[in-house]
Amino acid sequence: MTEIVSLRPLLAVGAGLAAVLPILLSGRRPALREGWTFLAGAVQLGAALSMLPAALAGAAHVSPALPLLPGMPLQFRADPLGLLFLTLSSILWLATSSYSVGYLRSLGLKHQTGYFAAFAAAVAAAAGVALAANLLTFLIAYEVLTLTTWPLVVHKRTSGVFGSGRSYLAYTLIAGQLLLGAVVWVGMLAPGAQFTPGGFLAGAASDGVLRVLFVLLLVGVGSKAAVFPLHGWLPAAMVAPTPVSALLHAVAVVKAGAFGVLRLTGWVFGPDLMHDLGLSLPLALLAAGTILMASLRALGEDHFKRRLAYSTVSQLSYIVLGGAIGTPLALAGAAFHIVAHGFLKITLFFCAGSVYAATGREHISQLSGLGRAMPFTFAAFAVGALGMAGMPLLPGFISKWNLALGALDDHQVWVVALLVVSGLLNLAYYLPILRIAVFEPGDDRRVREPSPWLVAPPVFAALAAIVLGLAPDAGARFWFLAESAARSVAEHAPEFLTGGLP
Amino acid sequence: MRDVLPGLLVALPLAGAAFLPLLAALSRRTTRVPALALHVAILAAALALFGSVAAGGPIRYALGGWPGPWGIELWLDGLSTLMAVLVSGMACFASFAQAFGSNEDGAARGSTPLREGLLRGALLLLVAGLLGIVATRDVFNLFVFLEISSLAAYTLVASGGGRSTVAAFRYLLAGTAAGSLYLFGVGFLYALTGTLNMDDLASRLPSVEADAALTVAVVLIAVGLSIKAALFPLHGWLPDTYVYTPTPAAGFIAAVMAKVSAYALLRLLGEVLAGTEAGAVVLEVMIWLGVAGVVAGGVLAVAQRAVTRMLAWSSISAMGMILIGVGMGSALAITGALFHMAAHALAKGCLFFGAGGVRARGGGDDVERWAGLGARAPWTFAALTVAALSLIGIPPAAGFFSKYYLLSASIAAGGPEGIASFAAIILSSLLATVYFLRVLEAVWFRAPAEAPDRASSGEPAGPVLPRPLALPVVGLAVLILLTGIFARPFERHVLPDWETGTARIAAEAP
Amino acid sequence: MGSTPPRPAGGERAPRLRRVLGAAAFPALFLGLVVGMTELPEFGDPASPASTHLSPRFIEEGAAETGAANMVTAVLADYRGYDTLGEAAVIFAAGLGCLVILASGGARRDLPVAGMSNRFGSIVLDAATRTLVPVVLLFAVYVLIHGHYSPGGGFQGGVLFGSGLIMMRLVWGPADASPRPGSDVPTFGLSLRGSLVLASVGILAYVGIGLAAMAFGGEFLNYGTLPLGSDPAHVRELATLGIEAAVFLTVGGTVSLLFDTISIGMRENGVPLGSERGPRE
Amino acid sequence: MTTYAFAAALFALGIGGMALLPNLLRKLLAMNVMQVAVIVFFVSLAFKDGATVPILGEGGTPQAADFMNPLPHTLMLTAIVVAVSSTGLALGLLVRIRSRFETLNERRLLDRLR
Repeated sequence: MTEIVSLRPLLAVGAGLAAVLPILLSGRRPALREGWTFLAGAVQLGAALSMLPAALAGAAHVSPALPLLPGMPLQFRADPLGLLFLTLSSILWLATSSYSVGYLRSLGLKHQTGYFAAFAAAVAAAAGVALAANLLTFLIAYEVLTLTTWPLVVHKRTSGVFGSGRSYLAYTLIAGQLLLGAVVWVGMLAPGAQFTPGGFLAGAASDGVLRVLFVLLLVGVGSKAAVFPLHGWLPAAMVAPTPVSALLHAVAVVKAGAFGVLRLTGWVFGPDLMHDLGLSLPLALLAAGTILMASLRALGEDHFKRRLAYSTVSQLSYIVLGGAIGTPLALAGAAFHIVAHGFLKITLFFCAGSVYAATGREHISQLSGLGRAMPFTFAAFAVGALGMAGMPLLPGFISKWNLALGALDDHQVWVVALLVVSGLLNLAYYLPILRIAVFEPGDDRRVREPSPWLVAPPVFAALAAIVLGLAPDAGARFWFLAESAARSVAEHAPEFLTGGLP
Repeated sequence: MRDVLPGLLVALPLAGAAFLPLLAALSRRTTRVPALALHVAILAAALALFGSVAAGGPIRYALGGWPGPWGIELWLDGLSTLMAVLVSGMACFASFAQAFGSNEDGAARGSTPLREGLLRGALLLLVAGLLGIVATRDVFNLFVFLEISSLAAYTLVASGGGRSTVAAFRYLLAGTAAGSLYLFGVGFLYALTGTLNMDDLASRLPSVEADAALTVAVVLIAVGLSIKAALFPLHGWLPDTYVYTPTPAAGFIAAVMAKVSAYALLRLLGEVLAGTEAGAVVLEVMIWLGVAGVVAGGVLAVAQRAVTRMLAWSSISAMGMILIGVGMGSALAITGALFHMAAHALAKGCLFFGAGGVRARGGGDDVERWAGLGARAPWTFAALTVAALSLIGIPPAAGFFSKYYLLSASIAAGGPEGIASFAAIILSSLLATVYFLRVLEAVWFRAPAEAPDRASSGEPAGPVLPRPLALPVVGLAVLILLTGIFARPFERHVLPDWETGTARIAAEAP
Repeated sequence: MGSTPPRPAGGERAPRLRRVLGAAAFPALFLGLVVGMTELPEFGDPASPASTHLSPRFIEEGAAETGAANMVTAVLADYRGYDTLGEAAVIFAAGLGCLVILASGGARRDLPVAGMSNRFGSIVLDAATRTLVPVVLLFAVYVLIHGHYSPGGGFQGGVLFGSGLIMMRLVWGPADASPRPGSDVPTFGLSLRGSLVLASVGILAYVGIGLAAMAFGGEFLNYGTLPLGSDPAHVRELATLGIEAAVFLTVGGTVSLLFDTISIGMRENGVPLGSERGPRE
Repeated sequence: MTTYAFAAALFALGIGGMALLPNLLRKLLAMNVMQVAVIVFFVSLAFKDGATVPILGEGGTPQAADFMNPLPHTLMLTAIVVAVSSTGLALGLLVRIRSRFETLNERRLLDRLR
């Protein structure tokens, strides 16, 4: 892959960071403060899109390296997978920001300045995770992400919220320390620890050491990806305001974890080495277990946002599953699922937040009649729910279809069955929401759609999801990026070229 | 420049230490400006020396014109000039903070120009002592300057009155015992080799055949310096001393005192005595004690409610980490140890200034007193947050990099001690997470606990941290971030000097 | 005292565990030291490394190189003059410390009057002191100057000088007290400020001589470069006398300072001069 | 050897006293004993059979064998001053402690500090 040294990756990462200070300083003028947020989001998106042509031509923008540690610089590289995550998070950041404006104002929440500042920093950190060229850079961005999201999680500042915040930090910081240990170790074994398609650890140490390393790294990234049994913080973190939940689930945190799993399997170890070490199947089974377990928990959950949270736990493990299988189509499907889940889940969270903003209701059993009172919101919700279940013509279908094909390439038929079962479970916990909202008679006739700030973002996200479902390569070329990322891994793992990439 | 700077480095602080009390006693005016000017001049000399050594190699300076081993030599290489920069830089901040006087309970109190001048003299003496330790190439001279720094430190500790005098007395007993143990060890070395010069010692020691005597000498020196460096379990003096020392001095003493002793340990055990069998054994024991100290310090820090006491225990943990690095002795480990000295000095100085300021608001320094302060003084507490995160080891703060180096060194070292130190360092980060985030949560997200008398009289007048403390806090936080990012001098200048200076330490290229 | 374990019942002494450990540890320390000492060169061995490595130069060349017949003075003030500067700084640090701890607290804007609350004066002491003090002070100067040729030097002289001052203070009381009624003895004594000035000026003079050597192109404290004559040994001898005088000032001032601050502390804090009340502990 | 052992015994006694004696003033005295032990040790290193004090007499070139080693004496002059200084400062501290807490007994002091 040809590399173009440029400052654009730095611009993409720095836009959010640079916005933090102006946001903090313009706390008394809300319009200006939010203007900074939108400006930074636009800059980040612009930087991401400006690097797209190079990626289409098979090249990558690389930032100058800042030497931090011997052989381990701080460096950003816009390879296809990173660009995919970056573009996604900048689009969704803009959507979430406009939603945040409406949400915070309609609920009159306090500490809005700190909120927007932390939000910008968190997105910048997510961009850093996306573009990290090596493990050290990844680790740095990953830790910054943890810390900048903590204020968002405890935004309501009640004693129960502090408990959730501590639980969040306990999971993510402990995992971060294990990740630190693992990164140091990898850095000793393979100087530079630069992400390489197909992995760079083969032959670097004995099998036992590599397995230990894999477990450490997996715990490090898996806790943010909410892989069972490290998912406990995610439902607890639902105490945060809804836009924060959207950030956690769709834009940054959980996505960064899942993204990290893909980097780990495809770019650090590589499918070959994972198979040789016998790590693929256990990881796939772990993902499968997470999918089923979380789906069952979602069935029994009446709290609206917590049900969505369990849905995320389940959906994110598709990505882990794709990484574990490691065939090109599976990887492409997994990478695309980052995008698909991003758009769909943010739609769902926006809807849940709108319901809360309009009615103050947080439980599914209280939703009766709201479907008619809030038609746009629930139309968007229906798109999101069906897309999650893998309905054709929506993006969730594309990722799952490729995942299934990739699994068949590796002769793992059980994955197909798992996908079917999980799709049914998805329907089983999403459709009742729609049924209650649309068909059960409502008891409150005063309920109306909330302000346009709260309606437009979910509708936009749902429309975008539909477009992506019909033409996955439209606009930001998400499918192309996912596919070329997968191909780059496959090119280094020839014996897995059993399945045909188009 | 090269032939003037070393002399100035040791002469300036001594002259200043005598000049400031004189000025204060005669003029009865504040000595703030001359003191700060002196400290800045010393820092400038240290920086110039660092640059000069980096450009032109180590400097040997024969005091009085008598070359070693007959006279006393100064030896300035990357390592010692780095320590000199650290000491004199922290002293600038402490000198600035000295405009803030506080009594034994930490409550702010006006200080008379006279007393202020005396305390400024004591700080300069402390700096003189520490710089002397850092620069000297003579084992007896090291003892003399160790005692200068100790006596000045006792003075500064005891200047709080009340409880701080008891803490100072206990520190004095421990420090004098440490000095005497060290001196006894030097006596053994002198009896065996007839010399006091470090280079001469290193070259004459291999021909010494008295193993038992040599072992006794090495152990005496190691134990003596380890007491000063607060190596677990010889740390008993540290918590009370750090807690009861008045704030400006605490920020300095907690930042650099123990580290200079760790530097002396590194110099003597890692370089001069490295060829001896006993030295190797002592260094290995030091790794294990360091591991124990890292864990014990962290656990006890978690158990504290008072913030300054928590910081003190955290220092014991940090000293454990530094001594692990000293004990391992590989290039990576020494880089890590040095880096941690710098990172920890900056962060601990910053935190002690901040904690002292909060304590001065009255009501003790329980974590509860920190509640809601972040909203009232966002910049200062953002700076303190940076310091805390650095100690936890969150990138890109400086503390992350020192942990990175030390972890790398543990892996490279391998064996049981490598594994133990690897685990201990990770564990210490987790414990630091627990005890620092408790404070940060209070600072940023908890509502202040309103004292009844305060609620009626409204908010207390004045800033949360007085200006003499707030500026150092912010300045140090900036340095913490910069140190993390511009860490290359550690590798580029310090290590090559160390390696060429001592062919004894096997280089382990990463 | 968060880290202090709870006190066992009735203990005025150290806890039992510490006593037992201590009782075992210190004989062990003694034995360890002795085992190491068996391997040291024999006591008085003229062939020991200590006697053969560095000291021959000090003994054989010292007088020629530094101009001091007293080899201890040669080493102290010249070869290892930097140590001696440190030594002066140590004692200055102690004086400064006592000033800070005992005589500059509170809202005091100036140094307190030196001296104890009570004087030990009597007609006999008064007469003896009047005779002795001038002799002591003069002898102090003699010891200082003669340090080149006989046991003595700045420290010894300084301590003697300080003792003379202390003797006056003991007998005649505070510096501001009026002369004894009916006596023509003038109250003499250095004020606290005077002592501090002496001590500081001593250090400054010492560092100043060192810096002057640098100004003339030598290393710090390299007296040989000073433009005091053509014979280097003689120049060094003169400079050595200068730094001995500086040490004399510092030590004399600090000794008096230590005595005065401690007596002020006892006077102001009401600490009795005798032992602590109550039975033996 | 006897003088060496004497120094070792003094040293152990001094450190033991510092750790075990209950009264701070006695601890201080024990500390002095410890410091003196080191001085005894160094000065005994300077001794040389058949040599005299290291002060040059009239005439003649000095021979190393004729004079004691001046270096340890010099060092110990410094060590003595260090001992004096730390004792002086410690006494100052004790005056303050005594006036504030009205005891120098370590256990009682710790009780009062709690």
